[in-house]
Amino acid sequence: MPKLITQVGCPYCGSSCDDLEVLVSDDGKKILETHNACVIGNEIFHHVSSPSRPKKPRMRQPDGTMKEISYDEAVDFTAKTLLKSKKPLIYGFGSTNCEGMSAVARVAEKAGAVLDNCASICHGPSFLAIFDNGYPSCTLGEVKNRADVVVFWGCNPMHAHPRHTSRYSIFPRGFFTTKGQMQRTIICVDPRETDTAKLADMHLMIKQGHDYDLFDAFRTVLRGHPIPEEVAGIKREKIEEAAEAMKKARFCMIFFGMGCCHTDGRNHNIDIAISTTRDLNTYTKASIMAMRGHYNIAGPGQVWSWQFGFPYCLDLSKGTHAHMNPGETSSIDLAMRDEVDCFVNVGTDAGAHFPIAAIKHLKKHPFITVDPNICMASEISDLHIPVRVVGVEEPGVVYRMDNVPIQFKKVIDGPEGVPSDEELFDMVYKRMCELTQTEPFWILAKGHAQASTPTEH
Amino acid sequence: MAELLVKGGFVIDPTRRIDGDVMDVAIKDGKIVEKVGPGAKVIDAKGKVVMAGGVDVHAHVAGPKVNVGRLFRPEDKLFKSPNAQKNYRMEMGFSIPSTFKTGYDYARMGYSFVMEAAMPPLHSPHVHEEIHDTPIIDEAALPVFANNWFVLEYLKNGEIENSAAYVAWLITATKGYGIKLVNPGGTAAWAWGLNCLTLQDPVPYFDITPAEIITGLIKTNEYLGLPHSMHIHQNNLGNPGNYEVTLESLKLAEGYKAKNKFGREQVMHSTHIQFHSYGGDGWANFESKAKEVMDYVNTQKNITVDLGCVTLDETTTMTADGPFEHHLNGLNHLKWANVDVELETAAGVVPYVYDKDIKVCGIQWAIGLELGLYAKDPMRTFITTDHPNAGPFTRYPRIIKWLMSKKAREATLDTFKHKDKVIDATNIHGIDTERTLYEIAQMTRAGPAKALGFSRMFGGLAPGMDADVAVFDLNYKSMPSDPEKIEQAFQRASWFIKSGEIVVKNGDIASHGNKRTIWVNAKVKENPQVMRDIHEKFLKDYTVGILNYPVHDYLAPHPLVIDVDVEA
Amino acid sequence: MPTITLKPYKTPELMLECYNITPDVFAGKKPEEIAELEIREGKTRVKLGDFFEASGSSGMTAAETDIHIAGDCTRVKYIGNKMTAGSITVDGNADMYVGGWMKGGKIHVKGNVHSFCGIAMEGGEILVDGNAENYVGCAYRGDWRGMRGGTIRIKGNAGNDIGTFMLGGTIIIENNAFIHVSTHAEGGTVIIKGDVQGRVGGQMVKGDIYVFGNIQYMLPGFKQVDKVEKEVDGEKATFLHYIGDLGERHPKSKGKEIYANLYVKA
Amino acid sequence: MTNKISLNMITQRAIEEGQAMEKGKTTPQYFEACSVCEMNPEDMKKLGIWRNTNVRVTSEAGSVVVKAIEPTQFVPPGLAHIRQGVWANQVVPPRTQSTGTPQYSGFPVTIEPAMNEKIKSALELVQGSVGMWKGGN
Repeated sequence: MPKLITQVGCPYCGSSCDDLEVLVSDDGKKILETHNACVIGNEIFHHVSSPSRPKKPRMRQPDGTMKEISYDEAVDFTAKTLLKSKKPLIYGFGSTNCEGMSAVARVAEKAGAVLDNCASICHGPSFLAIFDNGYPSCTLGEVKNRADVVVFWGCNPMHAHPRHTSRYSIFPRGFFTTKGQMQRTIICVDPRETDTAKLADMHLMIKQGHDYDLFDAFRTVLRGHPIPEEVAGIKREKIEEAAEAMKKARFCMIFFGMGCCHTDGRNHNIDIAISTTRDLNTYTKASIMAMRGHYNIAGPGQVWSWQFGFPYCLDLSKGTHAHMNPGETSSIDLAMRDEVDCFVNVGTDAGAHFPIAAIKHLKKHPFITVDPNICMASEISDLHIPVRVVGVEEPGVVYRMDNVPIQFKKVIDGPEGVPSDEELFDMVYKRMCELTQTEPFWILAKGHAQASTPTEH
Repeated sequence: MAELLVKGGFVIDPTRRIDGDVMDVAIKDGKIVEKVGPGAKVIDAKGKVVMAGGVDVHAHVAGPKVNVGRLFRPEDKLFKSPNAQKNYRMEMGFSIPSTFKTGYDYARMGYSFVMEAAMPPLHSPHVHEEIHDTPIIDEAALPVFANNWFVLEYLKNGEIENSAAYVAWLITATKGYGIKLVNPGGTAAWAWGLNCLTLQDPVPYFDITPAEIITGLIKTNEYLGLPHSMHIHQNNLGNPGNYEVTLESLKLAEGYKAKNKFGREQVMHSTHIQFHSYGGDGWANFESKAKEVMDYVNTQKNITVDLGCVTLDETTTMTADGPFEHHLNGLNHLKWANVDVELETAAGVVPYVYDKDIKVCGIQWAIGLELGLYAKDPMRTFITTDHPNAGPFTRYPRIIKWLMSKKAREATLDTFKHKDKVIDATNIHGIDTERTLYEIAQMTRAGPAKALGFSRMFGGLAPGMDADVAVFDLNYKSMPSDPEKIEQAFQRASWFIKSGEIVVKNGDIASHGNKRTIWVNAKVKENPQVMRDIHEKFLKDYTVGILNYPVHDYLAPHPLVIDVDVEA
Repeated sequence: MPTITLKPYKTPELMLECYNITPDVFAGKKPEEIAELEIREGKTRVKLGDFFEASGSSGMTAAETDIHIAGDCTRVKYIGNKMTAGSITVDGNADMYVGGWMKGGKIHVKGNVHSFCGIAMEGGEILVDGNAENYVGCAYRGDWRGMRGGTIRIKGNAGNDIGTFMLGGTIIIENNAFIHVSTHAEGGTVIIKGDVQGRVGGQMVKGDIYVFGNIQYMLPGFKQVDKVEKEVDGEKATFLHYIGDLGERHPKSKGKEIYANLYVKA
Repeated sequence: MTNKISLNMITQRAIEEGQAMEKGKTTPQYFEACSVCEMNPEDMKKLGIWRNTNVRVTSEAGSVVVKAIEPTQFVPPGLAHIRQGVWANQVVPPRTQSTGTPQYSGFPVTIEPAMNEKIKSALELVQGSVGMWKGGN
């Protein structure tokens, strides 16, 4: 009998939906159906059984072809490369669990590496803003149960977080929002009329790159001062109307995305959004949240903060302490300035998602990819090490965009002999200890997420 | 496990009324024993003070708001890496240290246990992930209840049995330890941007008052017979004149008696009482009401308190008292983080600089110490800083110094810009009391261990107890001659043995020890109504599935589970 | 003044982190001792002498010590880190953190500097003949205590984030600046002799900004209140006086709100 | 013909791209989803092209041939959008304003018709950029 597994977590976007149902074959090896997932999530569950998926590490040969090698050889190569490099960069973690991130941190500390995650090219500026100005936020249930004005600023959940609007932000009926969408005023700020903007009651079609100016106008209006007739391409009346709606809300929620992080000013667009949220709290309840991209990209920010005190861009090369300063210790800057001499891409595809100029710089040195799938990074790597797919073949803790930890399940067994990220990096760590004749410590203390079961009660 | 003999030190063990006797402490298999064989490894404690491992009743060391503090304060790390020890994990941060530094620093100070004082249930897997990554010390966590929708509903209807069934379910599901209250009702009100500053302010929508929540949770706790009492952060924290609300809240415990099998005698633990002992009606005439508060506490055997001493550092405030942090941010204009947690609680985080040249900070400093000096029963009065709120826990040795030495207090007072004004608004200058090492052992070991229901495990050196033994380089015979020596000795223990293993030697970490997570498995009679309520709320109001909510066992791989069975 | 000359003779593969190139460290040391000072290239510990030839002599104190780097430091970070006195001259470019956390003395870079020049500076002088990248006179990440004193003069252009979280001191950009000037500032003075694209004075509480050129996008939170004659950095001109950021909180003095001032040449 | 237009470029996520990416970056779906540039019909007119014409997009960082399509989500005149991914990243400037994050959105590009130029595959672009492409042109 096929088995239906319920409340399965989805390893795609930062919504980290945990209400999927997956029908698994008798032998627990094949996924037959998925329910409740969006088109993208659905694709992930079905893609694991793709015949083209590599099941062994592949090492680049002098003629440019890839040759399968054993995991032991791959581990040895990785350990030696990390030890030999003056300043390796270990980057990625968009798609792995916190157990893997923790294991990697131990390796990075031993290697004197720079440890960075996808936030570096994504919500990194949000971190910078949070450093400077704080983060008045909430969990997504608060939005569902209370928010009557929801602002989407430079984000497009209809495309990037397909079930966000139905689970949390526009449509759901919550405890105090029993009428769902009818009870919510949706404001969208975007230079395009996105599919999210089409759902909005108010679309402020902002002049691209002028978010800071518009936020400044909102704040000025909120304090009762006059503003020019038009700011950032938006008429004064419309700004006043939107500001008034936010001020009159019982619970105003601001979601923001790459429209703020990827444009001029970066962190400042978010910084002033945070100031605006703070201002609104003088009049009513207001909250703000970053629309984090991946299902556990909040994870490294959490794990590395409790281990080192910084969420990303950690330069561990000093040996005694971690140093962080995005702009210097961030992956793209390190690459462009030729500050690193080894690149390990884990659970992401820098090959596809970095500006190509950065890849050209990184390719001057050893280049290793750890990822379940063939991707652009794997296809230019010296070594590609496949691992199990978290959320499908590997359980573990993930942090949703609101930093709520969710304990993801595995639904099927991974390919035989293929380790998890955590197992792989523990092997690398052990090998590094052997090579340097040092004592390993703190290893496997947690045991692996494999053994995972909640206590019966 | 090897045998150890801590030989010839001045032993201080209030659980057996031993005060400075020169004795040996024998250790075998992680426990204190009567004696060990001739092959035991001998630790020479001659001329030094020997105490049980410290027990911290209240600190914020693991979990989401602590980590917000770490994450959003890179400047708390800059140029601050004093303890980097080869071959151990990096140690980062001052006021909100990394998990590794937290474990190492507690161990260096000879502490064996710390209670994470506020666990938001929805985030409990996070709390346990951090506890796991905190080496050496044993830890437990208190889930917060006083603004939880279930609890508010049940208590509004006077349904103590249902409240208890829910509390038992949640404590077990989150691998928690007891019942924490933070700003009862006020944090629930904060979800709409409001607060409850008096005990009679109705909680919006739920139509219940803070007073009813407090008594309801005292009753719930004693119904369940949990090892610890309800543990409260009271309403109206940090505001001038709040001591009246404080006394009113404390009085709610009158008439209740502890019912449990763990040796606990109190029904209410009132935490960081320093923040609740303020007089005046504004910052201009802000003054100490430590005497008024402590006079009452002294008469009530069923109340314990911890101090929450201000240490005059740049630190990071963090609390589930969401409205307070918003208010504080309005005062100091530094960065402000907040998280409202659906159906359960909230939290806020704001950096804060306790500047010795600011009058109010000086008064706060004095109040914390006055409370510690006025206390008649050191077994009910515990040293804390509400880490990191009033200062980092690494300042405990400094607080001990101030409590033990008037000279040290006066020396600090002398550095204040507004010394005279601080003296006018407090009593500190006129207090001559100097706490003894015995009393310090009560306030940091025997007392908190008893209040937490640990008196058979922690806090003393009697055979059968956990072999947590700290050796401090202090001469019992000549106290407190040099106050600086006191601070130094308690900062870095000469030796610290945790669960029978040497983890600190000459103030340096020697091992990662055998860390444990302590949690309570509370069983009550099957309660279908409560289970139905839980399932319905998860279906309708939560955004996480009920199956994904309870903490998986592997996250607490070294558990020490305490069974509480109401039926039995 | 006794001068130590450092002549770069080898380009590092990565970047060099030279926290030690300061008069404070060099004072009282012979060139041979200076060559032995530890610097970092990634995780490897190397010596100053591996990359620089040291000659000349140092003074007994930092104040009496001059450092002359006779060559290019495009790949050298932290020149003048935390220095309190004395002087440093770089004949070419310098990388990040020139004069970071500096308390006194003087640094002259004859080429360009990279980002974070004068980060969290408290006193002294930095003079850059060329351009600066971003974050001139800024705060360290998360710190609300930015530049507190001293002077930074960039003769060329500068990028974004000039004087972020500034509390005191003066920054002069003699040519153009990109965006974000004195963001979150609560004091200090920034003078831009050329043009700025925009975001001048956003979230600014207190302090002064002078712009001689054009501001392409004026923030809506600034309001013109006056027209004034002023002499700024030796130049007399008529300025339109704006106050702001009206969207930000402002302290009160004698019942009146104190705003930040923005002066734009009329 | 020297018909050229200067536009402001943004590169952002689209659901088509997300779905195709999970199928695999070497699949035709990914190629279809990401090797396109959305621009306002008015701008196409100015450029003298019809929808579905190949164009060459050039920025300070590089140049790529993609197919010009009418916006699936409205783009005003003056703005262009290439969905995030391999093609977009051929032209995204790596400058970060010292924040760590590249200029994925809001950078100037010139667009010119390139009817007879072939759109390269993802693999050809990435491997080609680091001198590893072994396929033909």
